[in-house]
Amino acid sequence: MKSFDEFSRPLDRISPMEKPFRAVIRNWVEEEVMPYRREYDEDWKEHRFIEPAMEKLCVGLGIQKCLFPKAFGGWGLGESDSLAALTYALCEEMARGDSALSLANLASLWSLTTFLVKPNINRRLAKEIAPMFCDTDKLCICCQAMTEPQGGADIENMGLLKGRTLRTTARLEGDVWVINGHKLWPTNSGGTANLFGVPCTTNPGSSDPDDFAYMMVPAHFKGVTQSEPYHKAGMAADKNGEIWFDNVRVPSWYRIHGPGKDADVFKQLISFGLLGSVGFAMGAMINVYEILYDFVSGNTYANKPLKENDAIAGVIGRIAGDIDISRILSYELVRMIDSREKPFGNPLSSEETIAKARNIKDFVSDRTVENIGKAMDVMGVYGSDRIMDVEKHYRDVKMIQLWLGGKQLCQAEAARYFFNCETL
Amino acid sequence: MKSFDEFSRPLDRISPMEKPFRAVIRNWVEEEVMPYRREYDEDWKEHRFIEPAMEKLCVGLGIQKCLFPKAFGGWGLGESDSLAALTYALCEEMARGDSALSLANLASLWSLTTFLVKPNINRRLAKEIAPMFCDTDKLCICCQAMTEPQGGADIENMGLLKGRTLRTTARLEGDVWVINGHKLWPTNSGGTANLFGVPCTTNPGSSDPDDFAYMMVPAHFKGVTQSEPYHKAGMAADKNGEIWFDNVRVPSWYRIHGPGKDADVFKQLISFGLLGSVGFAMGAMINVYEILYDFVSGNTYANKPLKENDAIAGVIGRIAGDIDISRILSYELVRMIDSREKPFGNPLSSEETIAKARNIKDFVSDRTVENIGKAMDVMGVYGSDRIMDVEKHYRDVKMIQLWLGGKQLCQAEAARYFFNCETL
Amino acid sequence: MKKDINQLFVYPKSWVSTETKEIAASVRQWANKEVIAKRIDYQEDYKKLFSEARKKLAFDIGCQGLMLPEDSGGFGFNRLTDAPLLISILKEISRADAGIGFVHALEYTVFSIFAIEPVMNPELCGKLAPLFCSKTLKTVSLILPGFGKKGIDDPLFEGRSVRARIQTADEKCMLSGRDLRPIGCGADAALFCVICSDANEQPCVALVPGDSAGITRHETIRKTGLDGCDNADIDFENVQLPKENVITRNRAAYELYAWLNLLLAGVSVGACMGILEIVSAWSGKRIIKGKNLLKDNPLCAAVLADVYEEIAIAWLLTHNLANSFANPGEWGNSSSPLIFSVSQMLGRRVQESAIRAINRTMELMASEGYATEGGVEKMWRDVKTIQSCLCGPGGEVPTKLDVAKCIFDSQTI
Amino acid sequence: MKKDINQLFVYPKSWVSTETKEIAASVRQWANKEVIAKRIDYQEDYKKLFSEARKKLAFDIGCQGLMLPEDSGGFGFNRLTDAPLLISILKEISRADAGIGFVHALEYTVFSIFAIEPVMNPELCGKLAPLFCSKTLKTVSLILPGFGKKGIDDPLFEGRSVRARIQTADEKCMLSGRDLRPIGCGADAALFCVICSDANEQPCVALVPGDSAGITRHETIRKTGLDGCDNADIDFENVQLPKENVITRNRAAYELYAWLNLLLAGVSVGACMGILEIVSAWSGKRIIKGKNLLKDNPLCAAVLADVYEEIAIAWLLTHNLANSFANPGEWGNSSSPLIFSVSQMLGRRVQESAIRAINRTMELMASEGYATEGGVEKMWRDVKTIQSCLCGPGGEVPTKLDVAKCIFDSQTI
Repeated sequence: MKSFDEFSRPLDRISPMEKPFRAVIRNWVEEEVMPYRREYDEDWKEHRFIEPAMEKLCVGLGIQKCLFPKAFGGWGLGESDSLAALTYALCEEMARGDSALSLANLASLWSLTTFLVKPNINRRLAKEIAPMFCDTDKLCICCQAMTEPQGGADIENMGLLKGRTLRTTARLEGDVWVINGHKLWPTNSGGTANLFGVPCTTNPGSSDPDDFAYMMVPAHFKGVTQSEPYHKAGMAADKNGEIWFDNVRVPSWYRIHGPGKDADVFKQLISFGLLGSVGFAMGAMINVYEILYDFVSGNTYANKPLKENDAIAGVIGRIAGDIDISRILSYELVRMIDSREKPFGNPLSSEETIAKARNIKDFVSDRTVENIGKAMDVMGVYGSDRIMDVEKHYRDVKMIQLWLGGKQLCQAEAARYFFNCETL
Repeated sequence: MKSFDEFSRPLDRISPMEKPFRAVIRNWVEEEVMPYRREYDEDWKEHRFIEPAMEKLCVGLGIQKCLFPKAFGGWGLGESDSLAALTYALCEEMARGDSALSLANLASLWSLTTFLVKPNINRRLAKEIAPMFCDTDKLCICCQAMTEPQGGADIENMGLLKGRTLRTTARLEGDVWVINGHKLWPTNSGGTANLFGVPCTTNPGSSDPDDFAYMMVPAHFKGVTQSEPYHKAGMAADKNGEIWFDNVRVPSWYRIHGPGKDADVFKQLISFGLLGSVGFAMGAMINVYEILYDFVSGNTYANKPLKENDAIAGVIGRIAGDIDISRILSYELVRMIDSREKPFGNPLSSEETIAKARNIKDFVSDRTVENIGKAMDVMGVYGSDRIMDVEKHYRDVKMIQLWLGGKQLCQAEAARYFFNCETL
Repeated sequence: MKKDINQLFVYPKSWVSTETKEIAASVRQWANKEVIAKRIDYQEDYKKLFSEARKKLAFDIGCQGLMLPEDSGGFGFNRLTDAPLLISILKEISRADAGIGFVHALEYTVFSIFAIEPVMNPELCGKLAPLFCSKTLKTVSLILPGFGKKGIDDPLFEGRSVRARIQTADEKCMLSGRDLRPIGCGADAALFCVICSDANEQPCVALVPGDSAGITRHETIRKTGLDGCDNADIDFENVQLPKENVITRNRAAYELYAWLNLLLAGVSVGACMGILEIVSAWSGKRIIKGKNLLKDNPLCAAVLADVYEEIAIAWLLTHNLANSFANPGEWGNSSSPLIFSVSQMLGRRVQESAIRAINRTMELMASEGYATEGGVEKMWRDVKTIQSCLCGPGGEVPTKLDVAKCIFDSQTI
Repeated sequence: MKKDINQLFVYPKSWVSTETKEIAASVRQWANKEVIAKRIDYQEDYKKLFSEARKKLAFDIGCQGLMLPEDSGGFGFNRLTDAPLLISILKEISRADAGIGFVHALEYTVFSIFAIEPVMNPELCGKLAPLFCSKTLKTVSLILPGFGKKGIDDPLFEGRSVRARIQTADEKCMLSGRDLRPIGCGADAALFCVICSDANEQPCVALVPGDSAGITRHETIRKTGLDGCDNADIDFENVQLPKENVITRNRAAYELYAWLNLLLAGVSVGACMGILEIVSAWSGKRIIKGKNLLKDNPLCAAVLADVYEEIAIAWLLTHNLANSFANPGEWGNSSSPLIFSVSQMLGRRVQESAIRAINRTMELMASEGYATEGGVEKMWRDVKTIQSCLCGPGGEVPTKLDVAKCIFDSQTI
């Protein structure tokens, strides 16, 4: 194999934009991330290294405007047939350098997909929000404020719980929604976000999809408070904290679509989240492969390069093999999402799409955690050394496995679909 | 999920022939295999139930002529762009009923691919052999007589050993090849085959590809002897035994192509063998899913259907999830093979194709063995009961994992490609 | 294999007494002579030679009735401290034929709840022992709770459906139940041991002589392995039993699970010892890549190490579990919730290790592992059959939920 | 957790003496008071509180120098029969902080080859013990053979490159080696223990006081876990050593591997005990699906059972291994090829189980498992660091090849 670019990809259906797009991002990674990423761990609170890198990407390269319609100063990616493919490529290339950075970037776009991606484009809201992202030379970050203190992943379990456990409320007063609630742990909280996407309920305890509402809430609005970020095992470029909404008043058209459709669009978010997840995992695995390649070529056991020992080759061959398999699966997820509007596609909110997407994410993140751990072991006493850049990925990718409802929810959703379970 | 047909398939690129083709085979499975398959185990030596089923498929439905050019009475599948896709569908549908039957059928076609599949069609030989398969109302079976008593999988390890360990020899005497050697264990030996495809060497001990030769040898030729079949753990519809070639004389044009090309085409055989393997594995897994679905719906733990217990749902959800993942990977292998002649394809004998194909086969067969074993456990005391039809698949699929060089060779080939190992 | 296989495993040697070693040695002689030396014939005429080998083991060595009290005509290995002896013997038997080991494991499991100190019941022993102290081959069948049918509410034993019912009137009990699937030997059992529920839906254990009126044995089941052990579904239709044949002792049903897991662990470890000998010999002869012995190739050597590792872990866990039965004061009682949970947990791990060891062996031996003549595939089928039997409804889940209840106080699961 | 965690595991209680229990109990008090009760502060001001806690443990309880002979000023737990005591203590320490456990595990490992009966070397003890019997915190660093560089032919110790060399002339030895990576504590070790090769390329073990001339310590390594244990690469440039500091006893290097695997098993099992307490408490409070406690959901309960299972197996294997060290007559000597291989095999299994247990815990606790304040992620990082350190070049492969050599007589691997 000549380079990691030979890991399987469906070359016959990749958009011609993908190659130059990857090249730009890869270049940014080499220049802005690789030289500094070993300092990220200590930078978790300040983001002295992290923020400038992010700014060069989002403002300098313009990534923060990518989803907005061209009419409002964006790139119009929300209307592209290759949205998922390019998003995936972006996630993977970024995560090769740092998965948390990739996460922070995707999470910022994530909430915006609710009203910027066809067939769910809300042009009035797009026009209202666009200037924050497109007409600026400042970094502008969005945060999908989903999880609540009680119940963790319950909010993602729309299939069963249908929003019933939501405690963040929205009350309509004339032309204004009044929002109250408490959110925990979302990516890009902890003081980073300029804008929040907030799932809430207009009727607490209800499981009627019409009572589910999704609001866009600018961070500078009165009544919005953010905590300091938490300290974590890794993923330093992603700040997580608490957010309180205390009688926050937003214009009524900041609700992204309205009764029924909000819930449907929210389910679609899950698919995008899963797509990002496999992208991050793949990027990390690919970088680990690069490092491992050099390591097993230059270091020896029994005075032969590690890779020339049949038994060690068996171990690393399995690692590389799993990467190839995961790549194939990840692109299948890309295909599922990009074909949502096409003859052989399914709606993103369909049971089939969500179950299969969760299944792929569960699988890929498991393989990632397992294989990066194994790569550390192959490197023995050097495995845990930050200078090798593998242990950092090990600490980062664990989080991928845990979020969006984690393994248990993935398993439950798969079982529900494949076996038509009724009470899970 | 409405039926097992919803397991992932790239619907957008499936040939329109696939649907009716699958329907025909599925119908044959329901009528000719399902009612009798529980008797196959005792039928391993006689094939009293097995042979009639095979005859209905191969002669009745005409499968035995599928690869031959239309000009010689065949279907011309060897020239189709969807050869791999249709072959895969055939293997999968058959293996849903019985993987050994599917194996026996594929193995018969397998050796024929060496001279009937584009771009390697040998029309002279095709014309010579065609009547045996196309112009007959009798079952005609081919056997790829590969493995030799010493060294087992060494013969498949072309990447390293390059035919050096072959002991079956071919000596040219005028217009006739004289073949001597001893082969062990090939599918459709043990008295079944009417025709053998025989890898041999024209220069024992040489690793020059020009010295590798592949001969077609009719079973009724003088000097060909077959042993009785062996008794095995499963796979009763596939007979395995020993074959001796004692000064067997075949016309010189029974060598499929000639120096160099024989070796190259032989490497391509591996890819077809791997394709069949994942097809058999998938067919077995899909049938186990069907059975398991009914079992976990009708039987209870704590007075609730098994599938409604969250923990059991986690287990069976993972089984179904792995099936979906394996299906995606299997179709990737289909794509690799069917795109061999196309802009984004690679030659079947390339390192990349072989390594990636082996990797997929290794993965899918591992998941199959593991998951069918797990399905047996879910069924507890009923798991080992032949009447449930799961344990039969368990015994059968183990063989898939072991053949074609088994796990170790798959791992070594993957390592060799992904890490550019030089001495494995 | 050049080395004595017993020397290849680490475990506290003092756990195995000299007496145990002597008996185990004579079982090994039997195994080598009656089965292993005749392996090809044994495979080809299995039913006949299986039965002949069983007879020699049962009567010449005395393995049938081994753990019945001496005054009932047994050999008197009926103390808790004999648990290591029982697994040592089962290992040696199963090294040659796991099917024969399985038959005895079921026998010893069932006797454990009424023939062993301190729960020894002289009356029951007096009644049931003669069956097994005669010179005829006898089997015992065990019917555990298990699957229920959708729509039917059964009494439950730790989540498992108890589908046999016992009714008591005066001094008589009546046992009923349909389509019950035993763990094994249903087709020819001289004694059935059935976990059933009483009028209060409490579990109790019924011991049912195989010739009792009202027992219907369905057709013999064709199955994956344990070829010599004929199983069949059973109907009990108002089978009358003397009251003493129903053990209502608190937690007797739990003990059955614990003992069954221990003893079948011994069987599967024994099968693996046989496997280890086969693969060891084979890898020292087989040449790969045209020049090296298989055992001298690093990738194959690593697989061999895997095989050993799984067996060694299984061996160690099995001996630990046996030691716990022998020393309830040290470890906890075999009927305690902890030992009930842990014996299932360790029992499952042993079966998993055994299956993994055999699977890895087959991966190395390829067709030779899969062909009957290699001797591996039978062990593979036997151990898989045992593993599935030990699983409850839903596979490993019930044993895990038992652990969660015991360790984490999980409720309502 | 409501129950006493020690009551949740099955193992032969007699393997742990009353004396051991008493010492373990005082270590547990230390752990609860000095670390667990202060967990949030401890996390936030780690370096300082780590050092304070270490001091109390080392001097108030006496864990530093614990296994040095009494006449050298130690506590005299220097018999082989003290192996169970050592792991019991390491478990209790590591339940609170695996980093502190790790420091002591390295110390005890190194002492095992010259301070323990029957290989006790009074001269060496007399020289080196005072370092550890003072009231200053001291660490020991261990340098094992490992990776070689492509193109360089090193002397090998069971396939691993030995990159430190010892030259002997008269009564002096000279140690050399560059860029050597210790298992831990290289940055501040008061004593280095180095496996090196002599003029005949035979392995021997050098004990090097940290203040010897010719030692260069590179920059402190930033690493995954074991935050308090500062490691650094080491150069030895003609470091002069008295001859008695070089142990040439046959197989001393093998013993080091065996002890290291045993004692680090104790550390990781201890960390898992801490994990079990955390996840048990958490799952008894956390509500899911808007109504049930997490522990009462079958899927989560099954994960909890997994966590317990892995820990219980690790616990059992560790105690078995400790027992084998304590009873070499029963199990085989710790320097024998079998115990060398098996201790690495069991050591690896324990680390695998520990990592799996913590991984499963994190899957259940999600962000709470990943955030520093939850207390789980530190254990996860610590145990992973230990696991990788124990792996040889190429991960699990060297230990597997060691097993294949010992069990299957594999050659040339």
